Amino acid sequence: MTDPKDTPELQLNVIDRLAAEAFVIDVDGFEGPLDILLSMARTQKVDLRKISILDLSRQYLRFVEQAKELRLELAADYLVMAAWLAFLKSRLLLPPDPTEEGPSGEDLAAHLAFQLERLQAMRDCAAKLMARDQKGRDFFVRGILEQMERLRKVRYTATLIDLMQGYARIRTKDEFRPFVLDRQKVFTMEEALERLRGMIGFTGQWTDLDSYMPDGWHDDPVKWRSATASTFAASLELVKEGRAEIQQSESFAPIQVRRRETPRE
Amino acid sequence: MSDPSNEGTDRDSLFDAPPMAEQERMVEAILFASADPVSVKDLNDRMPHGCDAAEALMHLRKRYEGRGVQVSHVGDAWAMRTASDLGFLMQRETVETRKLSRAAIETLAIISYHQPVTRAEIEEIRGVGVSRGTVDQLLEMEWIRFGRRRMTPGRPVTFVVTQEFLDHFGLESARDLPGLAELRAAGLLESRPLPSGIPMAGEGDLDAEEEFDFGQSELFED
Amino acid sequence: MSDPSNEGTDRDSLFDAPPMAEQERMVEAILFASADPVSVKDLNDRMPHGCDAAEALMHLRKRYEGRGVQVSHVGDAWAMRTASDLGFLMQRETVETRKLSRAAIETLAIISYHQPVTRAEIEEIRGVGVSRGTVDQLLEMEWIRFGRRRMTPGRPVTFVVTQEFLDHFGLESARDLPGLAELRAAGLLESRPLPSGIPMAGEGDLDAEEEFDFGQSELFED
Repeated sequence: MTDPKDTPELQLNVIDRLAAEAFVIDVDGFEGPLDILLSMARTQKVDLRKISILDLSRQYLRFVEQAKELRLELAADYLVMAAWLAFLKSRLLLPPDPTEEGPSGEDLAAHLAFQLERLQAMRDCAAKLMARDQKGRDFFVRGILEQMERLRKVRYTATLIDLMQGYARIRTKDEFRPFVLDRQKVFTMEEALERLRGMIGFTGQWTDLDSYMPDGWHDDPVKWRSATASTFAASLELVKEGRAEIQQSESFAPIQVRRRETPRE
Repeated sequence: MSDPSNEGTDRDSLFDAPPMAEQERMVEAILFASADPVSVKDLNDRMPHGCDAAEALMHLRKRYEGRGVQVSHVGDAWAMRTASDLGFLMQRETVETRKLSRAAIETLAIISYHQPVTRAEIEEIRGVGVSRGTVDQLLEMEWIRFGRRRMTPGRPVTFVVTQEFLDHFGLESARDLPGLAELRAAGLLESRPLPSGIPMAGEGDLDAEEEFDFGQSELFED
Repeated sequence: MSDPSNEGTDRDSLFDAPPMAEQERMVEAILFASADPVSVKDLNDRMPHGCDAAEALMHLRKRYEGRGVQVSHVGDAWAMRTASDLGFLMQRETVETRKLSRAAIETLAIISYHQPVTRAEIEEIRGVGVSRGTVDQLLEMEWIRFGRRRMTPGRPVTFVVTQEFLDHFGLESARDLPGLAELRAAGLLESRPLPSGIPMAGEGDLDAEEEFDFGQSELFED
């Protein structure tokens, strides 16, 4: 509705616009260019080819002017028709030029008459259609529907491969070791954190992280990996808490930690 | 099994089809139980092998002549519907249908009488643009559907009416639309192109309109 | 208006009730279109003044005797229903092929490799319980049947595979099933060494799934 293409004079408020449109619709009953022509042609009660196209155009253009004040989109639609009429008028008024190609004014008027007649016929048909007996209004469908019962029969199937794979699965089950975390070789993050928290308070100097590792966890590579990982993670946690600082001089160099002098709150 | 090529085959002779009276009962039961029209093919599929639903239907239709319930032909299917002269008894069953706009009614009439018809053709006949909303509403009501694309430049889609449309308006087929023959005889269903050399309502402006805001013009229609 | 006190009043004489044949049509249409059974009182309320729905109903009922549709008494109301002997027309059978569950395949595999085998033995080999449903399903499919009872305490029944099973899997006899060595050679039996002790993604998942799907019942049922 508030299309930016609207010209300023059309920036009426909504209520005004609705009222204006209501006026167009209710009072005039016009809905489109053919409609206007149709009603005008009907009121003149003459063959379109014989009516004064000049008069018709004048009336029509007056309506367009009126419509324009209310709504540009409507008028724009009608301008096509206006151009059409102006063209038609010129063809009818000027003596036919034998050298000029294209349809004569007579042809155009005849076509216009055809269009109008066809539209009127369709409107009559629409009315006849809607006047027919309608389902749900004049005749009715069965009220109690018996649902088509769907008997879903499931047929199970299996292939020889399924069978053999199934058997193989059972027979090889014993070879699988159930997954149990070997806690013995795991130094948990909680343990590392606890250990580090207790020890960091004493270290104001940069100290290799490695030295915080628990005793006896250096020899077994599995235990060493686990302890290294958890101690490193614990050190990061302390940094996050603002209780420690961490540094590494270069890639793969030893990681060093120290107590933070003034813990951040 | 109205297809004669199917008759007398070994397969048919293996099973005796039920007597026609029984087949009629079956068709009666199936049509009775369904709110939607059922095609002859569906009937035959559901009935025992060797049945001739088409023939049973003819018997059934005759039996229900003048009754409170009618066997009606809808497109290529059949349905049972109450006789329309008894509609006054059914206030309780009356379905409130959405009121169609004048634009929608006219568009529907044009599609039913001119089908298959493209949107541009509908606009040419009506002289104004056809809003997407109007077409959508008719599609949603399942009164129209997309037909084949027209084999012209741009391959535009066409619209045709549906079985639901026929069912709703109690039509056996689109050929039974009121006044169709007269309209055809009067040449009013022909697509008569505008003599060349002049702007056409349906062509220039309306397409542009569709581009930016479809159907503004229709806001005026009702 | 079967109530005699209503008859002969001034009001009745003002309007002639429709002929009985017409009343019958009305009852027919109402019963057809109604979503629920309709009582005689409701019928009378809906039909024009002076109608006798009860009588019309009796005529209608007689008319539909032996037809594919019946006028039947439902509680204290009336409805039309398809004849019960035609119920088969209201069913559509669809056959769906589904893969046998893992529990069923494993049970079947054990039976085929170890037949005759008792349920306890199957459970021992599988390491989990075998639900009654699984065994019933295989019995119903006629892929297994009961064999001889084992001459052990409790005389448990054994299971063996059927000819139907052999036909389905294209086997001459159960002895033709490939042995473990052949399965291994065919790559069907990987002895998966798992150095890290971590379960394979697929294996673990499937077990969990089975637990959920079938295992539940299997754990509780037996």
